[in-house]
Amino acid sequence: MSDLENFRRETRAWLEANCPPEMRRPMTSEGDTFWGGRNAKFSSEPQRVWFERMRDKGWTVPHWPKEYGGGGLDGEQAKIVRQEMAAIGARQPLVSFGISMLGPALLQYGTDAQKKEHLPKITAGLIRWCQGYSEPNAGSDLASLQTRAESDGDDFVITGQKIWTSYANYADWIFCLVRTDASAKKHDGISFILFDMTSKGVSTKPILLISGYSPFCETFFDGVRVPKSHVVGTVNRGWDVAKYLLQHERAMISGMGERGVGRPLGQVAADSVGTDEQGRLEDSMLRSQISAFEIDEAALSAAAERAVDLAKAGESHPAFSSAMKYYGTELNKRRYEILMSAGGADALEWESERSRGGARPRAWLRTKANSIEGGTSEVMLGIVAKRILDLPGA
Amino acid sequence: MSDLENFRRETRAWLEANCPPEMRRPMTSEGDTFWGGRNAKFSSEPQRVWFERMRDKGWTVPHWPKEYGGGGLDGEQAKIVRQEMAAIGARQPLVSFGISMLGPALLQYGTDAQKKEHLPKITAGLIRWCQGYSEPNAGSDLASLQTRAESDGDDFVITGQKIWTSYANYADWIFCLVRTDASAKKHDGISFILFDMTSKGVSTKPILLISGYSPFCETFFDGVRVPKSHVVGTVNRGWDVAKYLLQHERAMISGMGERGVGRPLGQVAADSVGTDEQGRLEDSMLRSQISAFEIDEAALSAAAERAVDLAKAGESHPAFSSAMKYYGTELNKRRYEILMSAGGADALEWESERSRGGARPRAWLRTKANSIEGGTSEVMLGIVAKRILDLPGA
Amino acid sequence: MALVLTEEQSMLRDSARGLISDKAPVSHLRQLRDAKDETGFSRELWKAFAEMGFAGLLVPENFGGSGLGCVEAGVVMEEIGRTLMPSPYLATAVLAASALSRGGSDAQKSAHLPKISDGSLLAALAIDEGTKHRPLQIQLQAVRSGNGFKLNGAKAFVVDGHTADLLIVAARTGGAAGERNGLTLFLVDPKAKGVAIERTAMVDSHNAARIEFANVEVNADQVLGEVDQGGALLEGVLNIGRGAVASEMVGLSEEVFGRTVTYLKERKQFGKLIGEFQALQHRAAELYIDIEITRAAVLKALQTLDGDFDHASAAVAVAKARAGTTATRAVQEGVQMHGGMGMTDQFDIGFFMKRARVCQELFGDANYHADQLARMKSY
Amino acid sequence: MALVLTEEQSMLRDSARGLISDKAPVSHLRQLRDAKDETGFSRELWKAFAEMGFAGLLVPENFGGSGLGCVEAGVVMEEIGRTLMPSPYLATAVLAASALSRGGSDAQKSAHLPKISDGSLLAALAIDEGTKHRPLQIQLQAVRSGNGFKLNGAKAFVVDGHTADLLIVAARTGGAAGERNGLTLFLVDPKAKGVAIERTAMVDSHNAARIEFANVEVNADQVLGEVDQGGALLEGVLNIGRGAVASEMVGLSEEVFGRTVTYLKERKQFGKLIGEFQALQHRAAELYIDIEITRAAVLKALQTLDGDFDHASAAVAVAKARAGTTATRAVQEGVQMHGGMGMTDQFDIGFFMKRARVCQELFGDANYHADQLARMKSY
Repeated sequence: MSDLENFRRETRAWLEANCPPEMRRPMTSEGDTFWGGRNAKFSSEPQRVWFERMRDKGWTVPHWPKEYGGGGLDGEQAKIVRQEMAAIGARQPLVSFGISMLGPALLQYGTDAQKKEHLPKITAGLIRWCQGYSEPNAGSDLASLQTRAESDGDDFVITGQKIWTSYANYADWIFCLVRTDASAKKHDGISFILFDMTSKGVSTKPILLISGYSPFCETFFDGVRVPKSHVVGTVNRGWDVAKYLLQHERAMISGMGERGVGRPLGQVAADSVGTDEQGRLEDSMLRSQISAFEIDEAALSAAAERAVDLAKAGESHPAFSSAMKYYGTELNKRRYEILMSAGGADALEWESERSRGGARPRAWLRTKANSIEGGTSEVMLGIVAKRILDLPGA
Repeated sequence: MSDLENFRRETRAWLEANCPPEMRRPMTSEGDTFWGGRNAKFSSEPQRVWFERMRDKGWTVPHWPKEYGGGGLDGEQAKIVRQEMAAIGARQPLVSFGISMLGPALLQYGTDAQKKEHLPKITAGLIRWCQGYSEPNAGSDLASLQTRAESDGDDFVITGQKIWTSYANYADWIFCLVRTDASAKKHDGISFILFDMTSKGVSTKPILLISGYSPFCETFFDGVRVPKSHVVGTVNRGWDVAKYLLQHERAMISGMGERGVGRPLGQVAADSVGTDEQGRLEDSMLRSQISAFEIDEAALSAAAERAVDLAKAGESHPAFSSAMKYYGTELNKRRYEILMSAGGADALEWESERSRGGARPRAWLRTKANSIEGGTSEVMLGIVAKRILDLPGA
Repeated sequence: MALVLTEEQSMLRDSARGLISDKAPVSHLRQLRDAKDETGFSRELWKAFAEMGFAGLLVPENFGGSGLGCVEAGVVMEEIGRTLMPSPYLATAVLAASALSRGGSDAQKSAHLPKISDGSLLAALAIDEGTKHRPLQIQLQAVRSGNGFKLNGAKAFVVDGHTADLLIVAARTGGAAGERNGLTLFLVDPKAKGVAIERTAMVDSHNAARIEFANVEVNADQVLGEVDQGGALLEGVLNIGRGAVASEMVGLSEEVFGRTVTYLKERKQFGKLIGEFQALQHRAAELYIDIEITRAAVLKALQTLDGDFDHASAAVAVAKARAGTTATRAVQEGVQMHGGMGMTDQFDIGFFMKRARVCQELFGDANYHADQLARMKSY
Repeated sequence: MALVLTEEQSMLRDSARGLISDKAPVSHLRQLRDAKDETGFSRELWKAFAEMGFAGLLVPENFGGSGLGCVEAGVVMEEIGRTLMPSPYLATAVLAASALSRGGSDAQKSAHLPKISDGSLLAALAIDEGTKHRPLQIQLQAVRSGNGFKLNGAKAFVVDGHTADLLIVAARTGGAAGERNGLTLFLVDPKAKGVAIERTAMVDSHNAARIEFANVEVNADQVLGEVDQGGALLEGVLNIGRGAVASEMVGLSEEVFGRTVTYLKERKQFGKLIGEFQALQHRAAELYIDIEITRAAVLKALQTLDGDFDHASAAVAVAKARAGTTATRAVQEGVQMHGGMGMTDQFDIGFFMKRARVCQELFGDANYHADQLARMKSY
C-alpha cells in the first residue's frame, strides 16, 4: 500500500472518530458557519468540539506549515483530506478570509515577523480578518483607489473610505490597499497594509443588500495611525500583493459552481414539477435547461481539476484564474435561475418558516454579486483578452 | 363595401385568373427566379406568361408611379397585392436590385431625366442592375472606399476595385460609390454614380463561396469613362444616397426571417425525428429550440408590422432598420441551424438528387452571410448604440 | 389594425403615467415594504385610480365601467410596471372584472361589477395549487351538496388573496386532473366558514396568499358560468391576465433599461464613462432591440384579444414567453451593469429584479408558454 | 490521474502534428475535393500513418498494434481536427479496431487486427438508419437462415463505407426497435452478394456511404460477439467513437479560434485593428474559455474510458455534447469575425464550419447527448 493510500486510510478513520454527526449535515443557516475572531461564539457544542479537534490537529488549514498551526501537508495529502471530508459531508471547521485570502499573501510576501505574528492566530481562529479593497469610485477600476496613507515618522496616517468590506462590522483586523504615493502612476503608489479595526478613527456601516442580508460594510478611516512595519511587501508595490491575492480569490469564487450544492438540479426539479411516464421532467423546456447546465457544470469541474494539475505541472497561465472565475460565477448564476424556475411560486416566498426565511430567493439574489465581486465578468474577459490572447489595446 | 375591400376582391380575382398554376408552387432552384436584363431567359413558358401579365398591369413594382411602369398603388393597396399573392403562393414575377435598391434611391435623389431613363427599364425587366459598394479594404468601414473617379471634362474616369458585387457578371448596369474628392474627410468625398457594365475597362471575376455558389464578383474598373450626368444626387454627397439605400437594404434583409419559408419548423422536425405518444417531438431538446425560435419569429413578425405602422404614423426612428436587420438576420441563421439539426445526416448531403443538390446545407451556409452583408451585426449594434441610445463615444 | 397605440390610448397612457409617477414612484412600494404594511397597497390611491376610471376600464358601460379593451388594460399595466406600484389593478380590475363580465349572470354582474368600477370591491382569482402554473391540474374538489356544493382543497399564489372581498375559485366538479372538462368557477365569500387565508410575504413585496378550503359551502347561484364548463372561461380570463402581466413586464423592462442606460452615461471607471465600453454598448443595443420586439409581440397579443378573442392563445403565449425572457434579461443586465451598486437595497433596481421574477411565474412562465405553443402547433 | 497529457502522450501529439501538418494541411483536403477524388483520402499517407504506428494504436500488441488507449487515440484525432485530414483513422483505427479488440473471437482478431495495424485493411461501422443517430432504433433485420443469417435493410451515414474492405454491421436479431436486447454485430464482406454501396458526397468532403442489404448471407462465424447481446459492445465502441470525434472537434475548434485571433490582429477597419474592438475581444475571450473547458471535459471522458470503461457513458455524453456546442460556436464566430472573407471558398474557414457540422451529427449531436445524460440521471 502506498504512503498516500495509508494516509487516506488514517484520515478516514480519524475523521470518522472525531467529526460529530451534527457536523456532517448540510448547513442550513448563516449560524452554521464558524468564522472565529475575538468575539466568536459557537452556535452549538458540536461546532465547538469539531473546531477544537481540527485546530489541535492543524487541520483548520491542512496545507500550511506546522509552525503556524497548519497541518504541514503536501498538496496530495491536503487533497485527500478535502476528499475524505467531502465524502462524509464534514463541514469546514473554520471559515475565514485570513485562511482564504490574507494567508496566501503573507506566506508569499510577508516578513518572518509578520508570519509569526498573524498566521497562528488565523489557524487558531483567534483573529477574524476583513478585506479593504474597493472604494466608491474604485470598483472594477480598483487601482484608482483614493484612500491615502500619509507618512508621519514611523507611522502611516490613513484617511479615506472603503466599500464592500465583508463583515467589517465583525472583523478584528483588516488587510487594506492604501495610496502611499499620490504622485506616482495609479498602479505604482499603492501599499498593502494591516491594522486593527479597533484603532482610533475606524468606523463601519453595514450595507443592506437586495437579498435582505448585510454581509458587507462601508468602512471609514479618519486619521487612523498604523506603524509602517505593518506594510506587507514593499511600500508602493502593494499592487503586486493585491494581484496575487485577487488570483486566489478568483480561484476560490470560481469554485462556487461546484461547491457542496446539495441534490442534483434534475431531482430538485422533478420534485416540484413531476415526471412523465418515461421518467422525464414534465416541464420539457426546463429539462433542456437543466441538462445543458449539468453538462457545463461537469465540464467546469473537469476544468477545475485540470487547472490544478496544470499548475502542478508548471504549465498553467497565471491569468487563467480569471477565465475560471468568469465561467464559474456565470454558471452559478444560471444554477440559481434554474432553481428559481424549478421552485416556482414556492421559491418566491420571502419570510415564512416553510421557506426557511426565503432561503432560496435570497440565495438566488446573492448569486447576482458573483459576477461583480472579486473582479466583474467584464474585467475578467478583458484580462483574458489582454493577457492570454494578447489582443491589441485590450 | 369599402374601396379597399373592393380592391382586394378585384385583386384576388385578377390573380386567380392570371397567375399560372406553375407560378404558385414554392421555388426550388435558382432558375425559378426571373431577374430580367438584356440577356434574360425565361426558364419556362409559365414564367414568361406570368412576368408579362404582371408587367403589363404595372405590378412588377405595384407601388411605383404609373409613368415609370409601376402600378401607381398606395401603401394599403400594395400591401393587399402582397397579401393576396402570398395567399395563393404566387412567385415574384421579377426580382431585381433595380426594384429593391436603386429604384428607391432614384425616386428620392434622381433627376427627372434619370428617373425617366432608368425606372421604366427596371419595371419592364429590361436592365439588370448590380451594386458597387464594398471594396477589399472597405467592408464594415464602407466609407473608407478608395475607388477613385477623376474629373476629366464632362466625364469622370473611374479606377479601382469593388468586391461582393452581386451577380456583376450578369448585370447590365451598376450603381456605384466612388471617391470624387480624395482630400475631403472620408464621408464627404464620395459620389453615387451609374454606368453600363459593358463600358470599356470594366471586368468581373466571380467569387466562389462556401455554399459552392458564386452569386458575387470582384469587379475591376480600369479607367472607365462615365459622363458626370450619371451622378445621382450631388457630387461628393453620395454618402447620403448610400445611407438611404442601405436602410432600404437592411429593411429588406431583416425580412428574410419571415419570408416564404415553407413548412413550419416543428413539422419539418417531426417528419425527421418523430413524435412521442403525446404528439411531442421525440427530440425534446430540439423541441425546446424550435419553440423558442418560433416565439422569437412571431415576435419579429409583429415588430416588422409595427415598424411599418410606426413609419406611417411618423413615429419611427430612422436607425430602427438597423435593429431589425440585426435581429432578422441572426434569427434567420438560427432557423437554418435548427433545420440542419432537424435534418440530421440527410441534411449533410451535398450533391445527390435526393438532396436536391444539397439545397439545405447550401442554404444553411448562405445564411451565414446574412449578418455580414448590408452591414455586419456588429455595425448594426454600433448604430443602435450611437444613434438610438446615444451612448458616449459609440 | 395598426400595431401602434391610437390617440385615445396614448392619452390614457399619459394620464396613467401622470398619476402613477406622481403618487406611486418606486419609493411608494419601498415605504409599504419597510413599514410591513398589512394591506400591502394604498387604499387611498386605489380610490383615486377608480375615480379616474381605471378600476372599471374592462367593465361594460352599463355596469358603471368604461367598456374598454385589453390594449387599454395593457397600457395601464405597463405604467404600473414602470414604478412597480402595488395595487388591486391586476386581480380586481383585470382578472375579476373579466371573469364576471364574460361569465357572470346578470345578477352576478349587477352585484359586483359596479362596485369594482367604483373601487369599493376587491376581488381575487384563485387558480394555482402546485408550485407551477398548471391550470388543467386543478384538483380542489367541489362536490354537490344540497342546493349547492362543498369545496375542499387548497390554493396558493393567489394575488391579493388576503385583501379580497370576493374570491373567484377554480374547482373541479368533474373529470380528472389534466382534463379541461369538469372545471367550474365559484364566487366565494372569503369570510365564509371553512375558508382560511394566509398572507404570504413575497420576494417582490406584492400581495399573495395561500387559501385553504375545508367543507366550504356555496350555493348554486355562486357558480360563475356553467358547471363543468368553466375551462374555456378560465382560459380566456387567464389569457387576459397573461397579456396584462406581459404588459407590466414591458413597462418594467423599459424602466430598468432606461435607468441602466442613464447609469452607463454617468458612471466612470478606468477614466471613461462605462457607456463608452463597446462590449457594454453592444449588450445595451441587443437589449434595446429585444425590448422593442417584445413590445410589438405584446401589443399584437392584446389587439388579438380585443379583435379575435377565441384565437388569441398563440399570440398570448408568444407575448407572455417573450416578455418573461426579456424582463429577465433586462433586470440581469441592469444589475450587472450597475455593478456593486445594483446589489444594494438602496438602489431601486433590485425591486425590479424581484418583481420580474414574480411576473415571470404568474400565469405560466416562459417555459410553460413555449410548451403550450409547441402543443398548439402539434410538435 | 492528472488531467494533463503525460510526457509520452505529448510526444505522440508532437509526432502526429509533425506528420499531419507537413503532409496533410487543409490544402490536402481541398485538393482531394477539387479533384473529386474517388477514394476521398490518400492511401499513401495512410501507409505513412500506419508505419508510424497510428493505425494500430488501439490494437493489442499481440496483434501487431501498440495497445494504447483512448487518450492516445484522442491525441491523434485532435491533430486530425486541426487540418481536417480525411483519413481512415476514425472508421478503421478507432471504431473497427475497438469493435474487433473488444468483441472479436481469437480467429476474428487474428484475421483482421494485424491488417488494420499495418494499414492494409480498411473497415467501416454501419449503424445509423434514420437521419438522426438512434442506435436503439436499429431495424436492419438479421434472420436465422441455415448455419447463419440473412440481412435485410439499409444503413446510412456510414463513414468510409465505400472504401471499406470489411463492414461491421449492427443488426436486429431480436427485440423491437427501441430495445437494447436483440442487437447483434456482423462482420460483412462489402463485396458479398446483395450489398449495394452508394458513396454520398458530403458537405465536408469527407467519406460517407449509404449501404443496402438485400438478402445478404452471413455465416455464424461472422457474428462479432454474442448474438442478441451486441448492444453493450456497440455502446462501448460508440463511446470510444464519441470521445474520438469530440477530440477532433477540440482540435478543430482550437485551430479555427487560432486563425480567428490571428485575423483579429491583422485586419483593419475604421482605422483600427478589429481585435481592438472590445465587443470582439470579449467574444473572443468567452470562446477561449469555452474551448479550454471543453478540452478538460473531453480529456476527462477519454481518461474515464481508459480507466473505468463501463462507467464512462456520462462523461462521454458531457464531452460529446460540449465539444459539439463549442465547435459550432467556434466556427460561427470564426466566419462572422472573418466577415465577407470568411464566406469565400478561398479561405479555409468554411471547411471547418462544414466539418464541424458533420462531427456534431456523428454518433449523436449535443441534443442527443443532453437527453441521454438527463435519462442517466433520472429526470
